[in-house]
Amino acid sequence: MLEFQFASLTEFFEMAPHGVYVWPIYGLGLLVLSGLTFANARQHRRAVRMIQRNLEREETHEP
Amino acid sequence: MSLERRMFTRELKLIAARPGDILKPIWFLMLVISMVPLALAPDSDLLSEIGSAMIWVATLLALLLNAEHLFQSDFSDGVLEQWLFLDRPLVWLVGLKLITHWLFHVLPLILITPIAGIILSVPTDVLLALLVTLVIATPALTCFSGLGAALTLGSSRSGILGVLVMMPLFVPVVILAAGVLIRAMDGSDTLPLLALLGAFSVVAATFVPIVVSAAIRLNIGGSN
Amino acid sequence: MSLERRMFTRELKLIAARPGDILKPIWFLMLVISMVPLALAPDSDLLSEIGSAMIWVATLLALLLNAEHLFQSDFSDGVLEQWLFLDRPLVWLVGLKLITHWLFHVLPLILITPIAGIILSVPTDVLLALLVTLVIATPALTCFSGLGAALTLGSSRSGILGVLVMMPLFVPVVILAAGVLIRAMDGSDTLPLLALLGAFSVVAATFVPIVVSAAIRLNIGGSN
Amino acid sequence: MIFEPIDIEISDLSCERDDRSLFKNLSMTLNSGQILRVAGPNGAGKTTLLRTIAGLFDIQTGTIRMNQSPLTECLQQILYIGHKPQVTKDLTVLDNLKFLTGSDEDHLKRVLSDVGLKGYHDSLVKELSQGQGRRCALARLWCVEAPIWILDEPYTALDVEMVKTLDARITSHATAGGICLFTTHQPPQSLNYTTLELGHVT
Amino acid sequence: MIFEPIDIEISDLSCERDDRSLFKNLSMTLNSGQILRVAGPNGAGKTTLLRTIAGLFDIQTGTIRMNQSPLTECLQQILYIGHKPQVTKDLTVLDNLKFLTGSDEDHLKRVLSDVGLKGYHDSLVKELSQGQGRRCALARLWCVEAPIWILDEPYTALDVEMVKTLDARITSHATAGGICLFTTHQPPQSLNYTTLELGHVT
Amino acid sequence: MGWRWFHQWGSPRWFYERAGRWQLVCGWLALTLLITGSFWGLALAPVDYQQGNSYRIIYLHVPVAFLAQALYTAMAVCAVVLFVWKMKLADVAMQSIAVMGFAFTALSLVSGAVWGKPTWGTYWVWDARLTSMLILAFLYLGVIGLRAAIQDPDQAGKACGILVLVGVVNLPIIKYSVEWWNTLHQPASLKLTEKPAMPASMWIPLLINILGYYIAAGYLILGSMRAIVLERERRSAWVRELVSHA
Ligand code: HEM
Ligand SMILES: Nc1ncnc2c1ncn2[C@@H]1O[C@H](COP(=O)(O)OP(=O)(O)OP(=O)(O)O)[C@@H](O)[C@H]1O
Ligand SMILES: Nc1ncnc2c1ncn2[C@@H]1O[C@H](COP(=O)(O)OP(=O)(O)OP(=O)(O)O)[C@@H](O)[C@H]1O
Ligand SMILES: [Mg+2]
Ligand SMILES: [Mg+2]
Repeated sequence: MLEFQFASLTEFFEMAPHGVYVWPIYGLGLLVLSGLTFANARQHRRAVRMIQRNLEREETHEP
Repeated sequence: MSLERRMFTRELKLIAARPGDILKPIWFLMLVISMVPLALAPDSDLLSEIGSAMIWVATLLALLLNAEHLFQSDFSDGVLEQWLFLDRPLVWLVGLKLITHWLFHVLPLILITPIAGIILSVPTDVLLALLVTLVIATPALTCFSGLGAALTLGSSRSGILGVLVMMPLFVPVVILAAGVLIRAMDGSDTLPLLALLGAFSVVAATFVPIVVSAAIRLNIGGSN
Repeated sequence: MSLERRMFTRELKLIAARPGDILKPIWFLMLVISMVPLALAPDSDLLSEIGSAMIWVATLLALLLNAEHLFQSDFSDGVLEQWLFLDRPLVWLVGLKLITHWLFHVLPLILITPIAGIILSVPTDVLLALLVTLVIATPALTCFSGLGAALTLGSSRSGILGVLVMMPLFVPVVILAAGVLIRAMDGSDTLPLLALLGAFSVVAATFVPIVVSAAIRLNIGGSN
Repeated sequence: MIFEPIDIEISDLSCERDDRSLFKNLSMTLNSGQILRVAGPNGAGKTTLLRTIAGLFDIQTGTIRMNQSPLTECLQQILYIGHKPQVTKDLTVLDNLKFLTGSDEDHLKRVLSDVGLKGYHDSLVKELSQGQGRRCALARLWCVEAPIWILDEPYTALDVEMVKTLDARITSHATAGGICLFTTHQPPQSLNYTTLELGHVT
Repeated sequence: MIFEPIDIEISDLSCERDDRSLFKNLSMTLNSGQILRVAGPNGAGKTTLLRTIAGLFDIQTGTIRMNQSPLTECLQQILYIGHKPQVTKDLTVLDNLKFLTGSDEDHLKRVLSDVGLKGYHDSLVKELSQGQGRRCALARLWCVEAPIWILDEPYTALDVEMVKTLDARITSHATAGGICLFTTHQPPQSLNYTTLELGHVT
Repeated sequence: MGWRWFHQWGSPRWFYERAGRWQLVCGWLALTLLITGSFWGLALAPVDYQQGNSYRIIYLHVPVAFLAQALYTAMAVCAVVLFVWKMKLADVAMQSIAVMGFAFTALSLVSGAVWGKPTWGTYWVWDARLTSMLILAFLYLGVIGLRAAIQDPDQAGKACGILVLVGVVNLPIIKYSVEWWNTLHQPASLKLTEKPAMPASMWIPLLINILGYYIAAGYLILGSMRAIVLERERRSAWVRELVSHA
C-alpha cells in the first residue's frame, strides 16, 4: 500500500502536470509555519530585552 | 426642556452649523454614481443591469462615511463623557443618537436615490424595490456602523477604521437586498425576503445600542 | 540631517506609528471590490465585463480616503504652521509632501490591484493596462486631492469635503483611463491615450504644488 | 439654595499607569462645604485621580462611595470639567450651554454676562479666544445643581478678573454645602482650601 | 552664543476682528535683549497680535519690519509656540523634536532632562500628561538658534518648578541678545520684562 | 479539583511556566505528524484519477481550512471567558489566535485559489464557501486592526472581545446568507469536489495532517501567548526575577 508513486525523484518534483501548483503551496505552508514560529521567538526575545533594559535603567536611576 | 428634546434640537443645530455633514455623503453618492458610467462604456443595457446594485454599494459607502463622525467629534471635545453624568441611562442616549442619525443623515441619502436611479437608467419598479430595501435595511446598517464608530473611539486617527471593522457584518444585509432586487427584476415575490431584512433590522436595533454603550464607556475610561 | 531627510524620516516614523494609514485604504479597496459581486449576482461573465471599471472607481475612492488626512492632522496640531518658519520655500515642502504621499500611500494601493483583478476575473491583458493607467494617472489625482485637502483645512470637520470639491477635476482622468481600458479589451492601440494621461500628470505635478501652498498659507492665516 | 449633606468616602485607592504607581492606598473623606485642591508636579496623576472620582476612569483597586452608595449610582450628582473644551466648536455659546445645562435662555444670558461673555451668546465657540472658550465651559458652574464639582485646571487661560469671579463662585458653592475638587498649578489667592499633595515624579 | 543685533519695528499696526477693533495704530520697536509681555484680558487680541508679528496672520493695516526688511523675508529668525500643541501626538517625544529642531539625539536627550522629561524620550506624546506635553513643545527653546521668540501662554499647565526653569531660559536668551515676546495671565515672578497692555474689552 | 484547575489559568506565571513545556511537546509532535502526513500525501498516496496530482494540495488545504474556522470559535470562547471571568489570559489568547487565525485563513484562501486554477481553470469563483471564507478573513482582520488601533491593552482587549462576539453571532447568518445568495440564481457552475470515496491510503495522511496542523496551531498560539504574557507582565516581580536570572 505504501509505495513511492513516482518513477524517479525528478518526476516527483515535476509532479506532472501540476508541480507548479502543488510545490509552491507546500512551500508557502512551510513559510507561514516557520515564519510564525520565528516571529514568536523574536517577539519573546524582544520582550526579554525590553525588560532587561528597564531593569538596567532602574539600577542607574536608583543611587 | 426635556433631555430628549435638547438632544434633538442640538442635532438640528449641528446640521445647520455644518450642512456639509449631510451634503457630503449625498454628493459622494452622486459622484460615485456618475463615475460608474464614465469608467464603463456608456452602454445603457449593461448599466441598467448593474445599476441598482451599484446604487446599493454607493449608498452603503456613503452611509459609512457618514457614520465615521457619529461619536468622534463629541468624544474629542469631551462632550460625550458628559453623557455619563446625565440622568438617563447611556443606552437610552445612544439609541436616541442612532435614531436622530438615521433620520437626519441616512434618510436624505435614501431620498436622493431615485435621481441616481434615473442616471443609471434603472427601471421604475426596481427603483421602488430599491427604495423599500434601503428603508428597511438601513436601520441595521446604521446600528452596525455606530458600533464600529464606538469601538474605535479610543484610537487617535480612527477615520474609517470603525467602518472597515464592521463591513463583514453588512454582508447578510447586502445579500438579502440584492436578492430582493433580483426578484424585483424578475417580477417574482419579494415579500419573504423583505420580512427577513426587517427582522434583521429590528433585532439589530434592539441589541446593538446596548453593545454600543458598553463600547463608549470602555473608551471614555481610557482617555484623558 | 537635512530638512528633506527629516521630512522623509518623519513620514516613515508616522507610517510606523499609524500603519493603519496605509492599510486602511487597501482594506477598503478590497472590501468595496468584494461587495460588488455580493450586491450583483455571482456571475463571472458580467463581473469580468465591469471588473476593471469597478477597480478604477474603487481605487479612486480609496485614494480619496487616503488624501483626506494629507494635511489635516498636522494643521490642527499646529505642526503645519511651523513649516512657514523653515528655511525652504513652502512650495518645495508641499511638493516633497505630495511625493512622499504618492510613494507611501498611493503606490501600495496600485500594487494591490492585481489581487482585486483576480477576484473580479479581469483578463490579464486588461489588468496590465489597468496597472499602467493607474501608475500614470495617480500623480495627477494625488495632486488634485492634495489641493482639495489644503483648500478645506479651515473648515473644522472638512473630512472628505476637499476631495469632493476636487472630484470634477478627476473626470477627465477617469474618462481617459476608461478609454485606455476599453481599447485594451478590444486589443487596439492604447498609446496615444496613455500619452495624454501622462501629460496631464506632468502638468498637474508642476503647477498644483504652487496652488496648494497658497491654499495652506491662506488657511493658516485664518486659524488661531 | 442649600444642598443636602453629602459625603464622598475614598478608601485604599491605588492607581498605576504606564508602569508607574501614581498614588497608593489613598484614603480620605470629603464632606459638604469642603474645597480640595489636588496638587503635584506635572505627571503626578492629578487628572487621573479626578477622573477616577468622577467615574470616568476605572478604579484599579480601592473603593469610592458617595453617601454610602457606590459611585456609579451617583454620577448625576457630579459636574466634571476637564482639560478638553467640553463645548462644541461649531455651535454658538448659547446652544452649547442650552444642551449641557437645560436652563432657559434668559437665565443663560444672565450667566453669560456674569462670566464676561455678554454679547457673545451667538458667537460660535470656534470664533472665541482661548480664554473666552474656557469661560463658556465654566459658565455651566452658574447653572447646574450638582453638589459635587470636579474641575481640572479651571484657571487655565483665564485673566485675573475671571479668576476672581471663579474663586467667588467656588466659595459660594461650598457655602451652600457643595463639594469642590480642583487642580491648579498657581495656588488661587482668594479661596480657602485644603490641599492634597500627590507624589513627586516627573 | 551671542546673536547678531536685531530689531523689530512695528508701525501703525491695527487689527479688527469679528467687527471689533482689537488694537489700533500700535507702534513700537523691539531691540536685542528685550523681553515683552503682551497683557490684557481674555479676548483682548494678544494671540492675534503675536500671530501677526510671527507672520501667521495677515497684517490688516500698518507695517512690521525686521532689520529694515519686510517680515515675510525673515521668518526663519522666528520661533513661534502657540496655543496648539505643536507636536504630533502619535510620535515619540524624541522624534517630534528631531523633526522640529534638526538637533542630534544626544543633544536632545540632554535637553529633555533639562525640561524634566528624562526617561520619557521614547514615550508617545499622547501618553504624556497635559503639562508633560507642554514641556515637550517647550523643549525646542533649548535647541533652536532663532533670535526672536514668540510664545503664546507658555506657562499653561506647567508646574512651579518648570515655570522657574522657563523663566531662566528666557532670561538667558535675552542676555544673549535675543528678543522674546510672550503672553500670560499670571505675571511671572523671576523675569524682567516690559509690558504692553492691550485694551480692556472682553 | 476541576475548579482549582480552572483557577490556575488566572495566573499568568503558572501559565508561562507550563506553556514552555507544552509548547515543546506540541512542536515536536506537530513536526513529526506534518512530515509524516505531508510526505505520505505527496509521495505515497495514489494519484487521483480525475484531478491528477493537483489533488495533493488537499493535504494542506483542508486541514488549514478546518483550522481557520475552528480558531474563530476558539477566539469567541476566549471573549466569553474574558467578559465572564475577567481572565486576562483569555485576552492574551484572543490576541494570538486572531493573528494565527488570519494566517491560516489566508493560507487556505491562497491554497484553494491555486488549486482552483488546474481544476476550474480560474483562481476565483464566487462560490458560497469561498465567499464566506473571504469574509472570515475580513473578520479576523477587523479584530487585528482594532487591537492595533487602540493603545491601552486592556481597553483594546475588551473592544476586541465585543467585536468577536458580535461577529460570532453573525457568522452563521453570514454563512447561511452567502450560501443562499449563491444558489439563488444560477446553479453553481463549479463545485468543490464532492467527498470522494477515497481509499484509505488517501485519507489516512489527510487525517494525520489535520491532527498535525491542529497541534501546530496549538504550538504557535502557546508561543505567541508566552511572549505577550511576558510583555504585559513586565512589571511583576516574577518576570523581573526570571529575566534577571536569564
Ligand atoms: C479560494 C478557494 C477555496 C477556498 C476559500 C476553500 C475553502 C474551503 C473550506 C473552508 C473548506 C472546509 C469546509 C468544511 O468546513 O467542511 C474546504 C474544504 C475542501 N476544499 Fe476547498 N476551498 C477553495 C478551493 C478549493 C478547490 C479549488 C478545491 C478542489 C477542487 C477544493 C477542495 C476542497 C475539498 C476536497 C475540501 C474537503 C471537503 C470536505 O471535507 O467538506 N477547495 N475548502
Ligand atoms: N493616555 C495615557 N496612556 C498612558 N499613560 C498615560 C496616559 N495619560 C497619562 N499617562 C501617564 O499617567 C501619568 C499621570 O498623568 P496625569 O494626566 O494624571 O498627570 P497630571 O498630574 O494631571 O499632570 P499635569 O499637571 O501635567 O496635568 C503621566 O505621568 C503619564 O505618564
Ligand atoms: N477664528 C476667529 N474668528 C473670528 N473672530 C475671532 C477668531 N478668533 C478670535 N476672534 C476674536 O478676536 C478676539 C481676540 O482674540 P485673541 O485670541 O487674539 O484674544 P487673546 O487676547 O489671545 O485672548 P485670551 O487671553 O483668551 O487668549 C476675540 O475677542 C475673538 O472674538
Ligand atoms: Mg492634568
Ligand atoms: Mg490667546
